[in-house]
Amino acid sequence: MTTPVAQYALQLGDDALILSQRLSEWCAHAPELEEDVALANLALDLLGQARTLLTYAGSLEGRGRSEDDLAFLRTEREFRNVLLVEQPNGDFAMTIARQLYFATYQYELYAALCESTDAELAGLAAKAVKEVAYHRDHAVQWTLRLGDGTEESRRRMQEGVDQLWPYTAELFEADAVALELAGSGAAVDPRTLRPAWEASVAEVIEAATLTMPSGDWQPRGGRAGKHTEAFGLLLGEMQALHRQFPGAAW
Amino acid sequence: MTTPVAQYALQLGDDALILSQRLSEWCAHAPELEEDVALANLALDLLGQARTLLTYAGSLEGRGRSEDDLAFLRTEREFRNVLLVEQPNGDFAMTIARQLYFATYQYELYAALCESTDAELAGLAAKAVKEVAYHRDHAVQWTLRLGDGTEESRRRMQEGVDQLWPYTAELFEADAVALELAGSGAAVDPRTLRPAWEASVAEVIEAATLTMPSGDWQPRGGRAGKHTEAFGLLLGEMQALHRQFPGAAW
Amino acid sequence: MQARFEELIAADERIEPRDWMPEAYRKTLVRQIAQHAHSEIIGMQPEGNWITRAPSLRRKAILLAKVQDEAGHGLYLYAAAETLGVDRADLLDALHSGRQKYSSIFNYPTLTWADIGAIGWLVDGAAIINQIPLQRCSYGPYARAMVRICKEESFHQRQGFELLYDLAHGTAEQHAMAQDALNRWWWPSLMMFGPPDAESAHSAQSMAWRIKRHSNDELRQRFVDISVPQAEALGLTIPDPDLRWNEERGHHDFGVIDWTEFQEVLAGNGPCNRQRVAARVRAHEDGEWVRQAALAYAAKHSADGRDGERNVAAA
Amino acid sequence: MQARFEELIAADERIEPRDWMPEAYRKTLVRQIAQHAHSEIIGMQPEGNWITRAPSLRRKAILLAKVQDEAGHGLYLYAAAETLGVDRADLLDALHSGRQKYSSIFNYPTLTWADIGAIGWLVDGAAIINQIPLQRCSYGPYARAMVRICKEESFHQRQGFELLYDLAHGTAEQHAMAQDALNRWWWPSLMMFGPPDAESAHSAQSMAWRIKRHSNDELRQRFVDISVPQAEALGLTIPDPDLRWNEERGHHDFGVIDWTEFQEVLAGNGPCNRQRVAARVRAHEDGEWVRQAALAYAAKHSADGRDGERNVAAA
Repeated sequence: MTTPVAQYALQLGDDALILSQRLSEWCAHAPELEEDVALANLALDLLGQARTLLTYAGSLEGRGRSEDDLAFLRTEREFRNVLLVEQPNGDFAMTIARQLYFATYQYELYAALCESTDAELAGLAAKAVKEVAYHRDHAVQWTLRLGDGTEESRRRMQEGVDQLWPYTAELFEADAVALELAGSGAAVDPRTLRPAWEASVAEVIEAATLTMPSGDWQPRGGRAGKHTEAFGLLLGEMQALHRQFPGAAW
Repeated sequence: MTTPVAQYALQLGDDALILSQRLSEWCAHAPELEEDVALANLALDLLGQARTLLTYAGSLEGRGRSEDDLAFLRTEREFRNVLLVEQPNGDFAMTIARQLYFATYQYELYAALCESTDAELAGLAAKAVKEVAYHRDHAVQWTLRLGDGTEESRRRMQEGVDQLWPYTAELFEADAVALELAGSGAAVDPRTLRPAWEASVAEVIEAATLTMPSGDWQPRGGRAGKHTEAFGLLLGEMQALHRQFPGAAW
Repeated sequence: MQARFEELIAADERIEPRDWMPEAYRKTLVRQIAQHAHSEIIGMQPEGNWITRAPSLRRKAILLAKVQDEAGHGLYLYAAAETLGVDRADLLDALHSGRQKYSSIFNYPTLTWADIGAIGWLVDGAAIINQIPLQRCSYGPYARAMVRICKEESFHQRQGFELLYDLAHGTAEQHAMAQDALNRWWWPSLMMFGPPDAESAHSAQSMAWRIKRHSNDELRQRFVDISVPQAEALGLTIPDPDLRWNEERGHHDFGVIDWTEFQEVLAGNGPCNRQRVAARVRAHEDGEWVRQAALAYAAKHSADGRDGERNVAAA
Repeated sequence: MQARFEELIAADERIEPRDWMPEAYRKTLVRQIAQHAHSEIIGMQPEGNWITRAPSLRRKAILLAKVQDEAGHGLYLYAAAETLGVDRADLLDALHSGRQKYSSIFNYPTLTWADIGAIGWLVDGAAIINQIPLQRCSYGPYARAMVRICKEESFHQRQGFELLYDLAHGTAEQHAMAQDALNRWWWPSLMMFGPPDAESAHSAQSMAWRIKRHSNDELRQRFVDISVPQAEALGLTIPDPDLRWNEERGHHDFGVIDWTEFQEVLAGNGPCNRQRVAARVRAHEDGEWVRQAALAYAAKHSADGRDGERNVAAA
């Protein structure tokens, strides 16, 4: 059986992998060339984190699964990412809203995880927290520009933060795996990240002259492999070629 | 090795299969409920034709491949459909333009193929020509309504017939397979279908108060398995689930 | 008039559009038929999600035909509602703005191919049990629409069962997929019969008017009793540890339903409520120019009358 | 001024933005640098087509990084063009309206994963051969941009070769996929060096100005000579029956190029010309509101000056 750390690494790895996949869909379609560079850069950082985490998860579970086995040969129901990262790109404002929520969360998470008693996780976090600090900054700057830009951009940015807001609750849910590991100091109890996250997001939304979203709909299920319908299509595309040639090396 | 009739059946079968796939993407998104019914109906007819043709091709080639093996386990480069049928749906006018061109062609083709010396092909054609007569009529009526409807619908319908026009040349290209079989009376020489097709399409376009498209760009390659980039994504989605469970029966 | 209406009801005869009827009766029917019609068209979405990925051409054809039937059912039902003096455009508007509901079951996502089987077997199965008595509903046009719909739904239900049967008897992975679908769809299917009788708001009056003929709990019990042997035949386990045959009652006892979840989904907080309505509204808005064009064309060609044939086509 | 310019050219020194230059020299450079920049950004499309489907995470990372580099090259090159007094927005407009070209090679589709390897090996390979001499181009900013670009392109070229090598030495299906890619990309790659010297419109003047240093046919020959042993190492066959070593010339002879195809693609009739430009225009139009927002934000926050930091961020 798989260990709690393997499961935890899989959760974080899937978050990074799926968000990277979504961001890479922007390739050659960004609003300006600088953003083609920036979005690819975010996708690359996340992909790097995903590779480290999936490789680590595979080594711990002891079934000989590589990062590619985990990425390309699991089914929809076996992925453990939160629903937020699989949400479709929408327009640029929607993508930025997703980045603002997720990068702020990931920054708090990795900052705390630097102190993990698990040396691998601590090492990954120490490296990734620097990358994610940039991701957060990128999202913050664009949230400000779009929120406090034109009438149209404000409307779109408000729509983005509103529509994705419900999916943020899941980021801070403590499942059995996280709780067990938090007890031993290997993982972070996600609930402890919420105050700093919320303060940080609220500050940006206010500075962007936007209204803080609310509402009590809190969809969840990603950590248990219950995803949204859009996820199956994303996965089908991601895995299509790999599955077309079973057993081939690339 | 595969026989010319098997190759010919594969060409026609792939045309029907891929157009059916495109039409089924409209499901639950049509402009009105009647069109949800109508487009599903077109997709179903084409799927039925595809199944007959692929099954026949599989039986002739003698490698034991079923309709599903042919549909789900070939790669992009092995599909023989014309480029027209794989073109993305676009808006409703684009879909109607594709239908107008293709159903008019398929009607002429099947009408002629009723006389095929190959009993299977003749039998299929006799059944399918009635279905396709309805497809053509459906496309004609909508071309008239959109062309001679509002200013916006006229603009979109003109754009539809213009954009897809180049892809019609390939419908009437005689490849080695068709030529060989036309000689023996088993198939139809595609070139002979063009005059009736063009007269019919021109009449509809004129009645719809639209301008007949022109231009000398004539992309081709579908019959040789050189498709457009959109095709690989279509195929990836169509085959995703089947390939996810190698060897399973459904 | 009132007397005549009550006479017809008492004699178990049909009320027809030309007959006088109490305003409350008319409103109840409009609400119920519209909700039923909306359910058919929203129901196309979770199943439509898998048409492009169906794993065999035979299954693709079956699913496509099924979804087409649902669009057809939507058409009959809107037509039945229109005999009560409302029109489809207004009903759609009520759906889009959230003033009218559709069956909550369609707010759950189809996560795997097995869900297509589970919807056919359980959701259509529950729908049939709800709908069979409606074939004898006091309002004629609705009763007649239900005859045709029930026939097609039975067909869909058998196809769903057969799909699941093949999965449950396929590879270990396919079996697990089938069981997982049953796990996710079982409880929501039980909720399809509505709140417990004690809390059902509209039931008593609907029973008196012969719109409804059995209570929610009665129908739910029938569904459980029918489904238990079917699950056995499939080789799947119903996810309810309290499920057991009660010799005394001659029925299966079953566990307590989580009505909080039901209320949440009903209140708009199910996994897909927002996506379903948004997709519907988008389709409607994207189609606006097409509908306008058809109207403009029809108007032109009936006004000058010079082209009778085209006229007919555009009608 | 003219004399000073010619002196610098003759001494093989660099012309810098502050230096006087003949108008025709400036125009030639703008045209060439812009075309080069456009090629980088249009070139992102055929490769971008496979990022979401890359068959391993390592290959996905490599491809993503490569496409990112191309966007970066586009940025340097537009910046180099801007030193000649034009601006990026106008150049993009010329691309979108078809007044300026990009390399015709990107009008071919990427049909399989092997095409990603073939583009790296052959297309980047040909580009490098074209570009190495440009590192010594007489115009300073362009020459310096080329130094960095060539370095990265060499890296991409090796990665493409390695990708194809693994395919060619993989399963039979993978090998066939690699061979098929070579079959489709070989001739279009040879056409990347432009028309034969006898018909090359701009070459003579560009050589005199030291913008260009070798003729099209010279560079094409160099490419063939380099590629032949590489194809052998891959275990793939170049699709040219006339290809053979000519001892006397010390070069490979090769078959006749189908210039009709080249002219067709150049005239806009390649397989993907319409799609490439349409996708580019769509991205630009869809991004309009974003660019407007950034401008509006920057204007607000530089006008009132109360928030220097945000200002910087929005620059």
